[in-house]
Amino acid sequence: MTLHSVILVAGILFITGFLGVLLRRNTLIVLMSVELMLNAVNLAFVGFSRYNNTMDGAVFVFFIITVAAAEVAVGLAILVALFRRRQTVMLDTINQLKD
Amino acid sequence: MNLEVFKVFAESNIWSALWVEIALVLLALGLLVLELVLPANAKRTIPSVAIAGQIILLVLASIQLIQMPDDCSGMYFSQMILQTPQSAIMRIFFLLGGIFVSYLGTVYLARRELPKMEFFHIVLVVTAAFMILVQSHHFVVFFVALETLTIGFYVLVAYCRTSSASLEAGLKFLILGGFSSAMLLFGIVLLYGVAGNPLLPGYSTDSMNFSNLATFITQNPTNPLVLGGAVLVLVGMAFKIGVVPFQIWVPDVYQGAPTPVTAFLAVCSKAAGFIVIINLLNGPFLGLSDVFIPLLAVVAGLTILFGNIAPLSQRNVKRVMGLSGVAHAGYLLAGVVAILCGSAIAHGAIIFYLFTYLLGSFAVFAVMAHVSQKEDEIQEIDHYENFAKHNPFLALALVCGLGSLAGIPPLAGFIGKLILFIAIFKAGLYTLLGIAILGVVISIYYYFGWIREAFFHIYAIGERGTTDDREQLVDVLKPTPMHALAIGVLVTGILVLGFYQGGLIDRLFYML
Amino acid sequence: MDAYYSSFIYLAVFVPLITGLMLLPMNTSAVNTTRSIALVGFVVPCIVSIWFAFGFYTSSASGEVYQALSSVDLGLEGLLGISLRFGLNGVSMPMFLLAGIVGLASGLYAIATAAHRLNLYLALLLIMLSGLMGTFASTDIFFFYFFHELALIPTFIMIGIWGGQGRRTAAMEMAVYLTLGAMISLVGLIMLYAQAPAIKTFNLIELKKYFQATGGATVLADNTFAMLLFGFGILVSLWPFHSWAPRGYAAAPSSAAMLHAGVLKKFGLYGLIQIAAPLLPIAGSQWIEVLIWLALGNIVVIGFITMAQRDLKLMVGYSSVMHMGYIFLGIATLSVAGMGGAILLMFAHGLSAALMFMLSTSVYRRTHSYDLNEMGGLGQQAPLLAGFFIAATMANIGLPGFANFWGEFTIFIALWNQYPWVVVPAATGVIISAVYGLRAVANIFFGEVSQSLKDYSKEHPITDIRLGERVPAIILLVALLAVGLYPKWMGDKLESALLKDYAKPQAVAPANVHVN
Amino acid sequence: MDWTKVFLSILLLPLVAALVNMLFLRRNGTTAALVSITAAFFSMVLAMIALFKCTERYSVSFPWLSLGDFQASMGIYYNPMTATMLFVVTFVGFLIHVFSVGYMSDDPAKGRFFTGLSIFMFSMLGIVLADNLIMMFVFWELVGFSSYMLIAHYWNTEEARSACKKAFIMNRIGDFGMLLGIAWTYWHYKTVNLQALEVFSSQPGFVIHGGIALLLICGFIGKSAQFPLHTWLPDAMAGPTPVSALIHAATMVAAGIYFLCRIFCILDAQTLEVIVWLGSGMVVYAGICAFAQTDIKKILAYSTLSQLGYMAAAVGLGFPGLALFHTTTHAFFKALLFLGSGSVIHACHHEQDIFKMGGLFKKMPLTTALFAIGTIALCGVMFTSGYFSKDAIIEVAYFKNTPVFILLILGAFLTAGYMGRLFYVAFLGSPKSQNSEHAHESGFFMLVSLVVLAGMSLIGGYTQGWAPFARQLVSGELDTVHHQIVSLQAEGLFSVLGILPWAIGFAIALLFYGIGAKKDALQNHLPSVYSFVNQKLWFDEIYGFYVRNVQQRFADILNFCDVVLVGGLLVRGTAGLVGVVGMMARSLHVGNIHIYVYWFLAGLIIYWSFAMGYF
Repeated sequence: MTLHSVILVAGILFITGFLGVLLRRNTLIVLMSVELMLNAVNLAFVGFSRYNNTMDGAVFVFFIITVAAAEVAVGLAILVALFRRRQTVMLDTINQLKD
Repeated sequence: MNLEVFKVFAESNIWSALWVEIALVLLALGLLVLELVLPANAKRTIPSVAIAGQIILLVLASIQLIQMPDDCSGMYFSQMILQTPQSAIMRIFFLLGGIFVSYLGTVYLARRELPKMEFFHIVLVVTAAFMILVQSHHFVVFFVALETLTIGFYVLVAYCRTSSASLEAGLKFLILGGFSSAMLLFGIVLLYGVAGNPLLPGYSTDSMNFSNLATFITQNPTNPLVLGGAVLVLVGMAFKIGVVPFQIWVPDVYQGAPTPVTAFLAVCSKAAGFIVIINLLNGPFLGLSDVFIPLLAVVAGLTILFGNIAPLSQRNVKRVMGLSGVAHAGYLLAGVVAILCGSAIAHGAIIFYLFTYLLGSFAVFAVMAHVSQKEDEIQEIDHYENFAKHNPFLALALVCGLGSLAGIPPLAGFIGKLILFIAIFKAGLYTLLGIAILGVVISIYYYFGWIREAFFHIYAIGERGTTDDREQLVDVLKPTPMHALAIGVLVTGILVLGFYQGGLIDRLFYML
Repeated sequence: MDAYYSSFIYLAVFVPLITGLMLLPMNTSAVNTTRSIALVGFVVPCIVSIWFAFGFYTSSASGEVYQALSSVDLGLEGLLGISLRFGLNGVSMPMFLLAGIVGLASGLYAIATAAHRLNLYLALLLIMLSGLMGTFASTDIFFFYFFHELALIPTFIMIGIWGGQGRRTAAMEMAVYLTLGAMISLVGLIMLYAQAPAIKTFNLIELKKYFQATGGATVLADNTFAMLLFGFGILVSLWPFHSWAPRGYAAAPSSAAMLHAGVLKKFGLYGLIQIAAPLLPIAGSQWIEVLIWLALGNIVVIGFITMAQRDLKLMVGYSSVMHMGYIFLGIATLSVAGMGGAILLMFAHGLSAALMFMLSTSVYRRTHSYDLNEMGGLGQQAPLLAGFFIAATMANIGLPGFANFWGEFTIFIALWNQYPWVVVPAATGVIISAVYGLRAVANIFFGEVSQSLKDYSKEHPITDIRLGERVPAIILLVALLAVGLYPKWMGDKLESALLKDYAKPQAVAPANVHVN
Repeated sequence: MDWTKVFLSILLLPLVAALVNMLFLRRNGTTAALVSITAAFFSMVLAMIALFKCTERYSVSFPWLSLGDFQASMGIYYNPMTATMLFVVTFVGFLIHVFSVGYMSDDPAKGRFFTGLSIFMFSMLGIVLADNLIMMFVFWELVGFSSYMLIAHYWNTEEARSACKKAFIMNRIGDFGMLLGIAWTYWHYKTVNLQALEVFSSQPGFVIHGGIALLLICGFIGKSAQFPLHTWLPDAMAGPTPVSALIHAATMVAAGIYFLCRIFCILDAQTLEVIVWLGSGMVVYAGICAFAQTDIKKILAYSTLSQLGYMAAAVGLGFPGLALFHTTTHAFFKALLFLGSGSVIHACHHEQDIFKMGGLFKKMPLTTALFAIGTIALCGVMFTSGYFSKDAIIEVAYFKNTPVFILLILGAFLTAGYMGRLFYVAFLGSPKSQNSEHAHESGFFMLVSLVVLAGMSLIGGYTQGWAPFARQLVSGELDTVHHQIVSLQAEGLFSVLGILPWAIGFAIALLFYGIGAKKDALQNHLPSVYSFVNQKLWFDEIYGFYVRNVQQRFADILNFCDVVLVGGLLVRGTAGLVGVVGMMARSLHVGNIHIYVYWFLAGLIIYWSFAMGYF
């Protein structure tokens, strides 16, 4: 595996996540897509870390994983609370705040 | 890597350098403990403890700042933390912000059945994260601090669990924030990867350190990965400070968030964002100035125009404040461009502007917190009809705050704008200055419209017309003595800084 | 001695401010206390300014035209060269005096009115007065601007709260429009500052020395002058940037209109005379042609528009816009005589415009109408008011004996030397202003009592002018006559200051300026 | 004797009186009258002392305003002209003050009236004494103002309301030209001092600038009510009669002539030509117009216009001394006529229509006799003062300009015609109304002034009796005229012409109108001629049309443009446009996260392409 293929996969993952956020209507899936983007970054970090022969990229991955977990936790909590109020998790319907 | 290296690293871990942040976090933890141990009727004191603790820290930090020699920069924690006079000054700034947010929190929570302690806890943690963020000299610390405060903000924005608006704002902020974090991270990883590439000149093994990155980028300014990474980082930060076109989320989130959180977002988050942008653009990305100056100049101009034009017909004051915050971000960004163009005073001007912005914004948000009804997101300008008649003191604070934000002499905001505009002029950004002037003029309309609503209905002169004696539409929370004190401090600060800038100016412009 | 005298300037600037701030938390029912405190705030600047004008200020033989200089660093000196600098010269002295006198007159008038929330009303007026005194006493071009804004903001609020019909829109229009003008002139001032990097100061005296030594025939100087000209022009209602003025004044409560139209509006003109023209004479001469055309617009176009007004207050407002044209023409000469005439006319117009605004409100109180066509015969019930009104009108249309005459006359003479063809349309203004001024007098006071006045006076018996209106009117009239009868005492001080700024040979004016 | 103090006292005494009256005596009319009369009296005494004692030209000047190139001063320039006019103004003024005590006895606003008179005296004396054009202009405007205030004395009447305005504005139009003229003089001749101008003009190589002269005489045209600004004078009769006598007959309107004489040295030939034709045209025009008037004061007003025409013609023909001579005699007899008419009006309870009077010679014989003296003096009957002054002017015209000569003779004829008409209808015959039936002789104050003035009207023309200094003014010119006439051998002609016009005029008037006519014969027999004359060549109509339909329309259109285009479209339109953009910007916040993500995508692409240099 060369660096290029690693980065290519990471890029594809990132774009997949990006498109997921852009196109999916279910908030859960959108959250998952954001996680996918973060994981793409993780992959790239590891790849670069390996290729550059430095450790800090690999260490950074742990921070990202932690942060992503926290983010998802908060996200899900909000989502649950919102679902209780609105009975829906569809993004298109969550537009009370506008104009 | 041998042990010697780690020893050197360990020796740079001077924990006392971070005493304010540590104290803040300890205070936050202390609040948790208090919540557990205090009897139910004594829990009312928790906010006071939070505020008192912060005030003590503010005093101590101020003493440290005053006694600090002019050349006091230092790197700690394996060059991950860079302390400069700027970071010392920003500590004061964030502590002030934390104190006023806590104060606004007491006003806000007084009317609502919501958990009390957690709010102050998170505010303290986020405040500490702000401080770390502006001291960070390495992308790891940078990212961790940034995410700490961002996640804290997700919670705070959605703090009012009973309100679907608050939750919706939290969700929007979370998705968009997560999205932008991902972009920021992708930028970081690109920079990390390319700057650690041993095939390129100026590469470094510690390529996430800002100094090393700066060296590298100066030598490879046209590398597409460098450009792509820098742009992605910039986009991530542009989201935080809300400049065109990443300003679009601002009004929605500001409207839905509880008023104290809106203030926190508007003031501290924006300030931290700008300091980081300055650190980045003036540090690692200095080699890309040729690319970024025109880009940021255009963005700043558009931001000023958008931020001032969009609130013209807006009736919801929280959205008005959000959009006006966008406009202020535009002025500040113009100041950032001025720094890049070599204006000597622009840096100090931005920080001074941030201070005046803090005072003005908090004065307005304080009034808003008192006016806010059960539905916090519905705060219309109409609620301010006859406001001055029934609440002269709050009305005074409102006038001072809005006037300062609008940049009207003799209030602090005017001095801030003046120095900033001189800096922009000296940097030769004439078009940008023209747009900024135009923006100020347009902004008079909505700021003044708000004042008009509060004042103009009430006392018609006996000469013609009749006295308009309508009652106020909404029920305004009367300020307690402590609240009045806080508002008084803000108003005094606005007025004093308008007339006398001595101490702050000296610290700002001779230390930076 | 400067320190001793300058302490009185501080007194004149800050006593109104402090008394104004003291009034803010006053109880609305403590009317008498409110009035006494306010009276102190109005009287002190007036006494100081009169004392300065007569007692202390004599044209100095040593050649130093500024007196009572002082400087206090408020934090920006090291960074930007901004300090609170006060001082007076022959140009600022008349303006300082004007502010003191009109301040006292409008203050007395306001004290006598029965406005709701009198304490707030008087407090705003006092803050305005403080700003005015500060503007004209500042020798720092930043504080010159700063104090102007300090005076400007209360105007909007006063119009908004106590104004008449259309006050909300008028206040808003005025606020936005004048902020535009103020911001443009602020940029102009910053540009001035930036052109003298060697001295890095907002100190006017230093800047004058610097600019006179170095000259400044650059594109930047040219643009600076344009910024100042149009920025100030908006603030002074230079045609066609005037539309805020009549509407704003029509809605303004009388004391605010008196101070704004009388004194505050002179800020821009004063800025041109004291700052823009002496510092940038060459750039100035490039813009003269434009200025002359616009000033003629003020005189002729606005003059005719004034004739078309049927509402007394709009008429007074437009006429105040019209008279700005003469002053601009005086400035356009860039000569000692023209500038001196401009200052004299500014002084005179300040007093007479204030008087006109005050008296038109007095008329309204008695007739409850501003409609000139509906009025008539008021002179029978209120002969003294008629007398004052006629005197004010005569002052306004430049009758000799009132200070206005010397201003206009000097300007015409000075203008003839350089642009004789401009004097012809400009002088038609003396006819135009007579036409509308006398028509107003005739319609309001002369003739038979009109039907609507009869109807109104059945329920509200008409009284002649009261003491609270008489005293301010007399103050203003005496000041007008003092300069009108013997202008030399003011003229000598003016000349000594102007000669220093404008004594250079006229060769700086390019020969290719043709206006006809 | 310190003449500066004397002249200053003459000038300032009335001002002091005016101030005292204005400040303290507004409600105490009788005392106010006393103060004003005292001031006028002492002014007169001092003027007389000066007339006889001060036999040198005298000048003094005080700097008044100095601003760079602009130097204004106030000063006194005393020469024979000044001496004569000082005497005339103070003397006639004093008598009219005395007359007013009687005439205004029942007026509630006496205080205001006497204040006005004193201000007028001050202003007029300022014109007379002025040593430079700027000072003259100052007082020039001030007399305009006092005239305005005095015309507006009966301010509740509609006539006064429009007349005072008209007088002031017409004067202002004249002053407009004068102002330009002064400005031009200032820079062209480098001085506005009258004495300096005289000195310069006598130096060789001095060229008079015609444009300046033409502009300066605008002041004269306005003040002396010459064509085309003459319409204000008849209307000004709305003021009290003493005012008409003092201001609109004897002194103020003559100030225009005085001004021409003062600046005679800088009037060029063409300008003089203009003045001649203006004057002689007015002589005939006003004479004709007088025939259609029924108001006694308006007849006298047109007569004043006509006489001013004579004076103007004299100046235009190059004989300023004669013009001032006629000014002097005219002041006496015209003041007499006006005061006589005032006496009549007062007696007839403010009835001014001559066709409602009649038979007054029985009720008020003394007034009638004095009025008759005034009439014959005006018509230039032999050996009255008018004869000397008017004939001298006609003689000048004879040898200088024949058409003018014919016009002036015609004028003399017309004068006798309308004065005859006035006298026959108003004084002779039988009373034609209640008011005239109950007429009674006037009181002491009024009659004493009339008597004195009648005396002066009779003897004022004998220049041999004048003070020697003042006579210098006329004696030289009279001698010149005499020599010319002698050399042309026209003495015989003039002995006839001295009688013929007025004799024919009186006779025709007698024949045509008859004694004590009840109706206007001209109106009855020749209605078309009457109405033509009554239209006065439509000047009022033309001016009225201009004001209403041209000036006011133009003003309204400009106002409309200002409100709609500048205030509306430009200012509020811009604001509205920004507001619309604001609403559009506001509507971008649709609230949908997907849309916001698209914004982010767009932003990313834009930033990136900017960074890559695609823009």
